[in-house]
Amino acid sequence: MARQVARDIPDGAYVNLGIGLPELVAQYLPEGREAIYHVENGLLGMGPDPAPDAVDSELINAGKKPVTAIPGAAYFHHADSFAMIRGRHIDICVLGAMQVAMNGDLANWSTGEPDAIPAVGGAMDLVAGIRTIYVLTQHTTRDGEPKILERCTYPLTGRACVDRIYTDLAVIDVTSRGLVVRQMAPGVGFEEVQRRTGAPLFPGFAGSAA
Amino acid sequence: MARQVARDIPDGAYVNLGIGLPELVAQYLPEGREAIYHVENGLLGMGPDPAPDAVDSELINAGKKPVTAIPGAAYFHHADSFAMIRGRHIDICVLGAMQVAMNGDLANWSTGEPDAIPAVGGAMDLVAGIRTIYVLTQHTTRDGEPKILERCTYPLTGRACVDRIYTDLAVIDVTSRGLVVRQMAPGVGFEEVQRRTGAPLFPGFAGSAA
Amino acid sequence: MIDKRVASAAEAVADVHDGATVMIGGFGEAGSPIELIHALIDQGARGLTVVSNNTGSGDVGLAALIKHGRVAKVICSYPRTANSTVFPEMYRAGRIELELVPQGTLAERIRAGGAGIPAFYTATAVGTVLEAGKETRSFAGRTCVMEHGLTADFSLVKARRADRYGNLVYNKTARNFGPIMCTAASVSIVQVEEMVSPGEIDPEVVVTPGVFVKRVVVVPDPALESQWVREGRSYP
Amino acid sequence: MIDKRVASAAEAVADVHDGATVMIGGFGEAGSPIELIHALIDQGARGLTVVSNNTGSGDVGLAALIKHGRVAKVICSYPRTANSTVFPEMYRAGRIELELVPQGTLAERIRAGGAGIPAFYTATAVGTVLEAGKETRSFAGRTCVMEHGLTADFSLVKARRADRYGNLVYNKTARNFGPIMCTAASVSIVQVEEMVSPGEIDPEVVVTPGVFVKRVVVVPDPALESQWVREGRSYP
Repeated sequence: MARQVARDIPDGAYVNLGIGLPELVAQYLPEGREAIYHVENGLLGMGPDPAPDAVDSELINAGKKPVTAIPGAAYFHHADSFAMIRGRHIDICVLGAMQVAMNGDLANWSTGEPDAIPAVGGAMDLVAGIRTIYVLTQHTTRDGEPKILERCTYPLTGRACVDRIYTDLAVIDVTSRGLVVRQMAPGVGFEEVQRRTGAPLFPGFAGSAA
Repeated sequence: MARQVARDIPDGAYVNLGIGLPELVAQYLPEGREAIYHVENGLLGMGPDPAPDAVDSELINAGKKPVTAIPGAAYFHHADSFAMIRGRHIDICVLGAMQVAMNGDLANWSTGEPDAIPAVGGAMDLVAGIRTIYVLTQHTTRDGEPKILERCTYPLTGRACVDRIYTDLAVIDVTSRGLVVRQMAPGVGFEEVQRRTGAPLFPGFAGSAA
Repeated sequence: MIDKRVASAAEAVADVHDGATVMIGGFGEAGSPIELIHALIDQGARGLTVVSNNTGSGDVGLAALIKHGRVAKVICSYPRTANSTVFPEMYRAGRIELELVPQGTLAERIRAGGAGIPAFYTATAVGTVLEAGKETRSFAGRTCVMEHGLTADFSLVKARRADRYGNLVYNKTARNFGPIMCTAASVSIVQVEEMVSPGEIDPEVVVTPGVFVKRVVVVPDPALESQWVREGRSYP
Repeated sequence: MIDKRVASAAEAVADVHDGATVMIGGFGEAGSPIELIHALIDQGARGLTVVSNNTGSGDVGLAALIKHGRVAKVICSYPRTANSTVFPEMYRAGRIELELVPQGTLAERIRAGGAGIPAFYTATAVGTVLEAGKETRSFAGRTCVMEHGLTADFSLVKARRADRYGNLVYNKTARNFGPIMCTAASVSIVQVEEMVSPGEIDPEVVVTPGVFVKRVVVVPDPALESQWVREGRSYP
């Protein structure tokens, strides 16, 4: 999945990778392409994971894991960092999701349960400020419930913000005519993807009649 | 006059000096005091005038004259510089004036004549953002007209912003009960100051009965 | 002569009053001014409103300040992290108030407070529960919410190096909220690992100009929050 | 590979279209990207809206761009300076429009534009003629005016040094409007005296991170506007 996302990142893109699965994308960028990774807690130019003996507790990513900085990186404070996000300077954001709706609504910060500790971090800033939002997620919950729905039931992170969804089953575009399946995992058929999705899908992959 | 202003700058103050007469204040700061001079085009810690062979066209003040930077100075961009001003971080501003009204209104940017080229620079930001505004000016115009008036006739820089006026004749405080003369130049009497002022004055200098 | 150094963390926070609003720097432990927070615990001020991105971890630093019942309210973007149990328990027990703010809006509100901007508009949080109760307005067809600048009585910040004027440089991503919090507090208090002479920090590379800093205290070898948590230590 | 270098100033400004909004850095001649402005004169785009603190001096640089009739409107805080005759003449003749903005409001509007803030409130200009036509609103008893963020199609900026990613450092008070103008334009074009390899600019001292820069052109020995004016030169 992460490899699939990486293939869709063009040369020269500025990219913000969310916590969790999306962190894996950087390592799969195809040879010959260069992307610059933005870390919202104040780094442009995140490099590969540090060697165990090169960990610096003051050089971390948004998930608070140690990272490195490439030659040509820059550090800056939080307001400048979010000015990059909110001022539409970052090209692509790859985020995890709890739920995605067929109109591109995203819920990825809270289940809304009464005793949950609400914690939003930078998610709402990312989806409001970055033009291209890719969601990278398992197609269903651990219990097999669909995460892609007609409407989100959890509190939203942002409205109509998701452009494309990458799951273990398929790559799905959010379009004005609905959710369009662009690609499926090896051995997976359209029917199966539809069965495990809580919203209508349209076939739109190469060779289909859509 | 500039010496008089300098005497009223406390140790440790952050001070912005306007173009013209106010620029002279820095050189009269009494021994043993340290003030930090803010230059709104991006320097905190202006030093003495440069030697002729040390002039740098990229190190200038708001009047576009070459200056120097002290050890411990800092450069920054224009938004950060005016954040210092508008966020109330600079303690004292010393400005020139075309007119000052008895309520502290200041006019120092335009005569309002129809063919004048309007040019405001940072004056409105300075008077809106800095708590203590000192005006340093000749008491009257070159034609002998009073500059201290009941009401300004020129377009305002800011309303009720001036705290104290330093002229060649007197030091005058703007107070809730009106203009109070705190001090007069050697050989100058209260009557003379009043005669050359376009608004009522009150005596308030040491030893007066006010 | 201007000299913003104070002798100890205790002296630096001595005048924090009950009910004060205190901004506390850091993103997780990176940039968290742990010695200043511990001095504030010792000092005893109560009923604080704390502005900080997180709520601390384990039983040290910001988590310990909260655990000791000193904090009435937090303004925060992410009040739970790995090893954070203090805030969740207090919050569920209704013993602490939370104002949840998106991280970028939090940063911009602090920056605005320091820059004399009372309010601004942003598209962040539009159409979400965090829009509730806020004015909205459309600009060029885009709905935005109005957000207010944030200021504080004190800020506690960690930096790498200072001079006596209070000019600061930071270390890597520990910079995070420090520079903006210094601008937004009436009294900003900074712990640094090292003092240098004026001029040793090149004027071109100063991150926080001294005008934004009131007090500097040297803590040459600051504690690592994560290490204390691993070791099961608590404060005091 | 990311490489923002372009071969010449002419190439850098080739796509500036008629009617474009162009931010031009500099405070007087300090930071004025004179070679980029001259390339824009050669390029020929007309009907420009120029955002710049001043309007140039003599008959070179920004003043020459205006003199050649390329500028329909300036958004500016101080459109006259010593040796500036071009703008005053055109303005009196009604041949150029002026939007006069207080310098701090101009800077904040550019910063807001770059940071995705469509509008903000400030106390500057309240009670003056520059308040006219603007919404006002009171915050904590203080009247403020609403000001809008400024963005541009292009910005022309001068910096000291860059790497291929577009990371920039500036020289002294020539920094002025450069960093914020880079953030507020769709295409920011920067002339630098020197290119260095990635990493040669310490990540701690980068002033403009490369994400804000689209094109960099090297002008090793830029002209000094004041010297050209003294010598009575004009451009072209």
